[in-house]
Parts: sequence; structure tokens; C-alpha cells
Amino acid sequence: MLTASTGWLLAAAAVLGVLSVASGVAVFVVDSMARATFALLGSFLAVAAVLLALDLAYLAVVTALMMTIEMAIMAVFMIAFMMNPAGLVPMSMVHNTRGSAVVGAGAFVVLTAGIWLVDWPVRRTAVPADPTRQLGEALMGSHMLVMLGIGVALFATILAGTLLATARGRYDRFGPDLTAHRPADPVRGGLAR
Amino acid sequence: MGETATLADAWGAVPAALVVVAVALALGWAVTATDRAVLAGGGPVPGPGRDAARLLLEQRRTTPAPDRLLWRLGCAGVAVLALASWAVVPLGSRSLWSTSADLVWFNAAEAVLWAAVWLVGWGPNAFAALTGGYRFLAQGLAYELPLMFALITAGLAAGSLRTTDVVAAQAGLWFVVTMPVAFVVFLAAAAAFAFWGPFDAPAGTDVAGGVTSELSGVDRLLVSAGRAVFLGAAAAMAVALFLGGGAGPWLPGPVWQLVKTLAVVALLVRAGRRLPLLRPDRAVEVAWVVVIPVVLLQALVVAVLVLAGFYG
Amino acid sequence: MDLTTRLRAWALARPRVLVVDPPGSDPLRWAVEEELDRRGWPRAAVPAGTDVLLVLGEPGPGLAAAVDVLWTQVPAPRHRARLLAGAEVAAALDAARAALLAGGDADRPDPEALLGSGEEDGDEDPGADDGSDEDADEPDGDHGGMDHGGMDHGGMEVAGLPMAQTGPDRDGLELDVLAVSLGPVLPAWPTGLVLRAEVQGDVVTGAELSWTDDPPQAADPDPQRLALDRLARLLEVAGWPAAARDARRARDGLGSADPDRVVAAGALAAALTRRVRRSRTLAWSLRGAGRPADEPGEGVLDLVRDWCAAATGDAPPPAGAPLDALAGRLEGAELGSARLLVAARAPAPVPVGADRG
Amino acid sequence: MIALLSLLGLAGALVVTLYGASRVLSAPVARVLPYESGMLPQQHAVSRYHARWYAVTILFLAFDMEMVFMYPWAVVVADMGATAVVEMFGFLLVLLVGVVYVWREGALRWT
Repeated sequence: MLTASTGWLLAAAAVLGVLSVASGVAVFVVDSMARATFALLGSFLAVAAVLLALDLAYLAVVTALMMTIEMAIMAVFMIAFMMNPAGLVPMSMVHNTRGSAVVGAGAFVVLTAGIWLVDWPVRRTAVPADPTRQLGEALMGSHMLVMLGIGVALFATILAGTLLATARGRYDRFGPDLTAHRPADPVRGGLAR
Repeated sequence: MGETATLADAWGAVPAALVVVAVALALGWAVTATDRAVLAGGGPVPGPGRDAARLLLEQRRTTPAPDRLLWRLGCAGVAVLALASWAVVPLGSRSLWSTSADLVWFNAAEAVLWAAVWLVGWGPNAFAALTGGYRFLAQGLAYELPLMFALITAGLAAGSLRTTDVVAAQAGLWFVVTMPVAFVVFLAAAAAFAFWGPFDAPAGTDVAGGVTSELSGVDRLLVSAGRAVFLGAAAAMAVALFLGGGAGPWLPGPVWQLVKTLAVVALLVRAGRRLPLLRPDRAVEVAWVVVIPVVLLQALVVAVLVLAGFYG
Repeated sequence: MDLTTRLRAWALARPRVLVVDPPGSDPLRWAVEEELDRRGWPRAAVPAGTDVLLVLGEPGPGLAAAVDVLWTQVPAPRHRARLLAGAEVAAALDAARAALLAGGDADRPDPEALLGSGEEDGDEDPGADDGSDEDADEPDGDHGGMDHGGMDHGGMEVAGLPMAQTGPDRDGLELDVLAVSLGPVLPAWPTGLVLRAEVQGDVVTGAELSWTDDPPQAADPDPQRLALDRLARLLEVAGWPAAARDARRARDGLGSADPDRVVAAGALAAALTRRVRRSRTLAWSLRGAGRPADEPGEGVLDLVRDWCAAATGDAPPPAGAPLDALAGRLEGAELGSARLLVAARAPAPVPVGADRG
Repeated sequence: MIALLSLLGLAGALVVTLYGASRVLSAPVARVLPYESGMLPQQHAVSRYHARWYAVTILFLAFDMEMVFMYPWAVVVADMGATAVVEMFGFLLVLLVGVVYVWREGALRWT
């Protein structure tokens, strides 16, 4: 069953997996918020590289794309809200080490046990020529409902997130009965209104 | 479209990669030279090659308490990502590397740039650089989705995310005819992620050069070269996605491709330098309320054409 | 070795020049910029991109101190030159390039040493920097910067600098308030003007403006050329380098002895101002910038149009704002808008004592 | 895959070579103060930075998710027919309603 290429693949996946775990650990070791965030990004990129080694190009690349953007935005918030964002003043960034160690070890044991206990399916068909197309067919066919559900969830996220995040809403901008012709904004936007 | 031989298959991986890097650097050189010539308006300008040598001779700098690791990663990252984006740009009818998600790869190389540019701003622990880095992220919020929709529109018409398939699908008609909006948005977004021309706010004069303000020597070389190579890659990609790649009468494909790419570079530079800075706080509202709906409308038009069998 | 020398000569054939122009040296700077444009020597924006640091005229002690600080930030190979009024510009530039190629001058004080002498200065009076005690060339052997003044700031120091203090923010958060200086030497900025600002993110929350030195008694240059120069500066800040270049060209042409060039420059100025006035993109980008919400008008955009009128000689240049009034308007402005406001209101230097009194 | 690794390897080698060349050709790294237009810096710049545009990020992140669906969708439109187009643009329409809401709330302006 093991061919030369799967041997290489296993080796690559193992190295990248270790890299991913190591940069995951680095998140909790470094003092700087920037370093912690980008260590986490490094971990995600290693996972993306594992996917790429498995020939799942679309999933790999989209993982790298989304995670980088998200980590860049996360860095903005981490640095805005955390004390000492550059880690220049030495201070510990971890709390409740014992509790989290227990939770972490427990999760590790459960997941590892899961990997060995689950009866993984064996591929019966040939490798598809184009996994991206297969994904599209699944999304537009059997998993359409999932996509629509996610659409509504994203819509709700946009509404709720904006509602919570903005201090000034439409009533502040257009007046109590929303009749103002131009919004009263301290800073103008790009549209003439 | 099935089996597409890549450049690596044809020439061997390392020679093909060497050729791609050489093309990428040459086009980056051309972009910089054009840009400087247009900016100087006829006067003499220092050539990019000479400037690169100057920067290699120049001392590097470091500031008190910088984040040296991240700073270095950011500078190197800009250059490496620019070259990495060339992996899927077709030269002739083949690209160096071909997967079922080429367009997403190009998009991802540019997305990882978010991190790299921000790190270049964060690294030196200096106010102007930091402000520039944050401006880049703010700008990214405006251009990222339009860019993505423009890429998707081209992939939609070709029914494939493989760049070589997209080129092949334009045998009958260049995509720019049916998707002019996507073409323009793609080029504008490219200027934005290379923070060049009217999207120069992250390195603007008003923040004394922003992310580049603390860079000297080889650090500055890597970041400026990376920006130029990215712009060149975007021009080459625009040719492949919208202008039929190497298609054209009389001349061989690669020549046509080169001619078209240089024409796109000239057009982009001329058009970009005619405009003042589009301030990111203004651009973001327009991007969301105008540009995204318009690009989506473009995608809808193309989708209907696809259903009608227009693209064969 | 010879190869390296030749490589240096080739690479540094068009060095980047950071021009420091003390108030009152406008005509000299114009001559220098014209010569630089003619040779295709780029102008540097920041010390990091500088080969030659060219100081024009006689800077006062405050500006001279700033130049010393800038000089410590210029990477080698570097050369520092002075150019006095009336000197031959082309010869001075040639000499500067020759000196740059000859090399030398690698001494540089430690950042900590600089901070050690500078801190007291900053604490005394943020408005005026007499600078006499922060001479960058003479670190005075004062390497005690690391352990100096740690308690004064009520915070911990790392590498000789304290961390930013927190302050209330307009969203009701407690985020850092960072003290930064804009000026005296900043691209497209009136040299010698110092904005001591407090910023949260890129929003100026506190602003204090002052001049580094007493102004010289300089003759007023031609108002139209001055207007073109200010317009060029404003367009530079607005991120329109091609238009700024045209403004500079028109300015240089108007000063020429050749009547044909003067006529051409007039036409260029007219064409440029028409382009600037009619630019919808510029209007879109600047409209309302730097204007309080309750004030009519278009803020900086109106001023751009005023400068355009002055640049064609149809109107006198708009008056500069008093520093205190300008500083008041900078508070609450985003950094880019603040820069535009300063460039558009182009305050004229007044005696150091006068604007604080 | 080998092709990609070669390209990345070459790019990395180029960067290392440039750093090496710079090390040989230029003076050792200069320790300098950060540029503050000629004044001495007063504080470390890396601080808790207030990004004015934080409200846009929420909209962006949510909208961004849909690219996960849209790229594969683009590939299969021709095969799946009109339903795929209707479904995807229905999905986008819902999100665009969200954009309009956010716009009205003023979150696209950086207050």
C-alpha cells in the first residue's frame, strides 16, 4: 500500500504537522501580541501546506488566504486591547496554567483516541481529477442547505456584530425619525450623501 | 480541459522556476522604469538596476527595541510572495505550476501580503511605519473582495480556476469584451495591493513614506522590488485572464503576450499617475456600496452568458 | 577592490538628496530642486532613503539640532553638505557626490546616548527646543541613557524610551496615547515647524505647534512662484506627485531669465491649476477634509482652489493661520487631514516668543 | 508540487543572496533612532493602536466567508445550470442587504 510517493507525503505531513504544533506552542510562549498572532498564523500556514501536500489545492490555498486575513485583523484587535502589545515590558501572558494544562491534555487524549478508534473509510473510487469541481458540485447539490444556512448565519453575524460594535447608529446619523437628508458624521465617507 | 502540461513538466522544475523568476524580475524592472519615467515627465531618472545596486551598497538600519524577527520576515515576505504569485501566471500557454485552484493561489499570495506589509510597518517600532502598516490593512478591507470577485468572474466564464484553462477559453473572444468591469477592478485592486499610485496611502508622503520610512539598504530593496514584481505579475495576469493571453495574429504567442503585458503596464502606470491619492477612509465606503455590487452585477451577467452557452 | 569602487561610482551616480531648507531659504531651495530635477537626482523623503543631506542657508540652533539627529539616521554611504545662499548650486552638488563616493564618516552615536541627552530637553518645554544640549556629533560620553530618568515618566523604560501612556478615547476605551513629533524636517512640510502631537491610532488628539527658531529677515519671494511652490507641497501631501512635479516646473520656469520659458511656465501653471480645479477625484478625496462638522465650506478643498488662483497670479496667496488656531483645528483630525491642513494653511514663521505669548 | 517548491526555494535563495551581498558590500547595520522628523522619539511607537475602521472588519470577515463557496461555484455553473446561479446570487443578495444595513448604521465611515 505504501508507495514511494506516499512515503514522502507522510514525511512532509509529519514535518509540517510538527511545525504547526510548534508554532502553536509558540503562541503561548512569546510575550508580544504581534508575535503570538503571527505564530498562530504560522501554525495555520503549516496546516495549509499539509493540505497542499495531500493535493487538496483549493482547500489548502483558501485556508492560507482566509487565515492570513483573519490573523491580520486579529492582530489589530489584539494590539488594540491587550496591555503591552509589543512585549517590551516583560510580563507573563498566561493565566490559569494548571487548569488549561488539564483541559489541553484531556482534549489531546480524546482526539488522539478518536483518531485510532474511528473506523476511517477507505477510498474506493479513483482520485478525482479536479477536487475543486467536486467541492462545487457538493456545495451546489447535496449540501445546498448548508450553504443557505451559513448565508443566514453570516447575515445575522453582520447585523449583530455591527450593532454591537458601532457606538453611533442610524438614529444618531439621520435623526430620531430617520428624516435627515445628510447623515451627521464627524468624518465624511466616500459617497456624497 | 484535462491534462495541461506545466512549464515544469516541459523544462524541468528548476530551469522553469529560474525562467519564471527572471521574467518576474524583468517585468518588475520594466514596471519601475515606466513608473519613474512617467513620474519624471521626460526628465532623467535613476534606472531601477542602478538603484538596486545603490541599495545593496547601503547600510541597513535598526531602531531601539524593534521586532527584528517579524520585521525581517515582513521584508523578505513581500519579495517572496511577489515571486510566488508568478507560479500560476501563464508564460505562453503554460504556467510553472498548475492546480485546480490557480486563481485562488494568486489571490492567496496577495492576501498573505496583508501580513507581510503590516509586519514591515510593525517591525521598526516607529510611528510613521506603524501608521502605514495599519493603513494597508484598512485599504485591504476595501479592495480584497472586489479583487476576488474579478478573479471569480474570469474563472466563471472559463468554468475553471486554472489560469491556462482561462487563457484557452478566450480562443474565440477575449474576456475583456464581456467583463470590462472585472478587468478594470482587477487592475485597480492590483495597484491597491502593491500600494502604488492612487492607492499609495500606506507609503504616502503624508506619513513620510509610511511602511518604507525606516527601510534602508537591502530591506528597502526587497520591499520595493516586491511591490514592482507584484504589479508586473498583476499586469501579466490581467493579460492572461482578460486579454486572451498569447492570442493574436501573425506574431508568436509569447511575443503577443509580452506586447500586451507591456501595454497593460503602460496603461496602468499612465492612468494611475493621473490620479491623486484615493484616501482609504473614502475608498472603503465606495468599495462596499458601489464597487462590490457592480462587480457582482458583472459576475451575474457573465453567469447568465455562461448559462446561455455564450462561452462555448 | 577596484571593482567595488567602480560599482559604487556607478550605483551612486544619482544620489538621493534630503534637502533641509530653513525658513526664508525658499529661493535657494527652488534653485536646488531645479538642478536636482535637471540631473534626475531624486529627492529623499526620510533619512533612511538619503545619500546626501544638504542643508541650505543658516539654520537656527533648533533646526540645526534636528539636522544633527537626522544625520545620525542616514545610512552609509552618506555625506552631509552645506549650501549657502549665493553659492554655485551645480558645483556644490558635484562636490557632494564626489565626497559621497570618497566615503568615510562612519561615526554614529548610540541611540541611547542621544536619548539620554534629549529627554531633559523634552521634559523642560515641549514647545521650544533650543537644542544646544543635544548635539549629535558629541555624545559627551553620556552613555547613561539607559538608567536615566526612569522614574520621571512614571513608567518603565525599555531601550531608553518609556512606553506610551493610556488615555480615554472617543469610543470610551482606554487605549494608548502616543506622543509624536511631526516636523521640523518632514517631506512636504514647512521646515522648522514642529507639531507636538498626541495620537490615538492615526487620530491627532492633542496638538501644539511651534517654530524651532526665530525667523530670519528674508526678502519676500515672488508671490506667484511662492504660490506654485505651496501648491506643489499641497499636491504632494494629497498624493498627486505628477501634478506636484508640474507645479514645481512652472515655479522654476517663472524664475527663469529666458522669456520663452517664462511664457511656457505661465501656460503650464494655467493648465495645471485647471486640471487641479477640475479634478473630480481630488475633490472627492479632499472634500470636507480638515473641516469641523459644523463649519460650512469644503475645508482643505477650498484652500486648494485658493492656492490655484494664487498660482496663476489671479489672487494673492491665502493667508497663513495663526499657530494656535491651526493647532486647535488639528485636534480630532486624522493624520492625513492634519497634514493637508498644515500644507494648505502654510503658516509663515513668526518669532518664537510671539506665538506662545 | 516540485515546481512550486523550486520557485519558493529560488525566491528564498534570492533573498538570502541579497542579504549576503549586502553584508559583503555595505557597512555593518547602523543602530539609529526611529525617524520622527528630526526630533527625538518620546515613547515606543508600538502601542495599543486605535484602528478607526474596526467596524468594517466585522462586515468584511463575514462577507469574506462566502468566497469559500464562490470559487468552487464558479467552476460548476455551466454544469449545474440556472439553479446554481439563482442560489448563489440569492445568497449574495442576503449579504448585500447586510451591507446596506451596515452602511446605514454608518459603520463604513471611520468615526
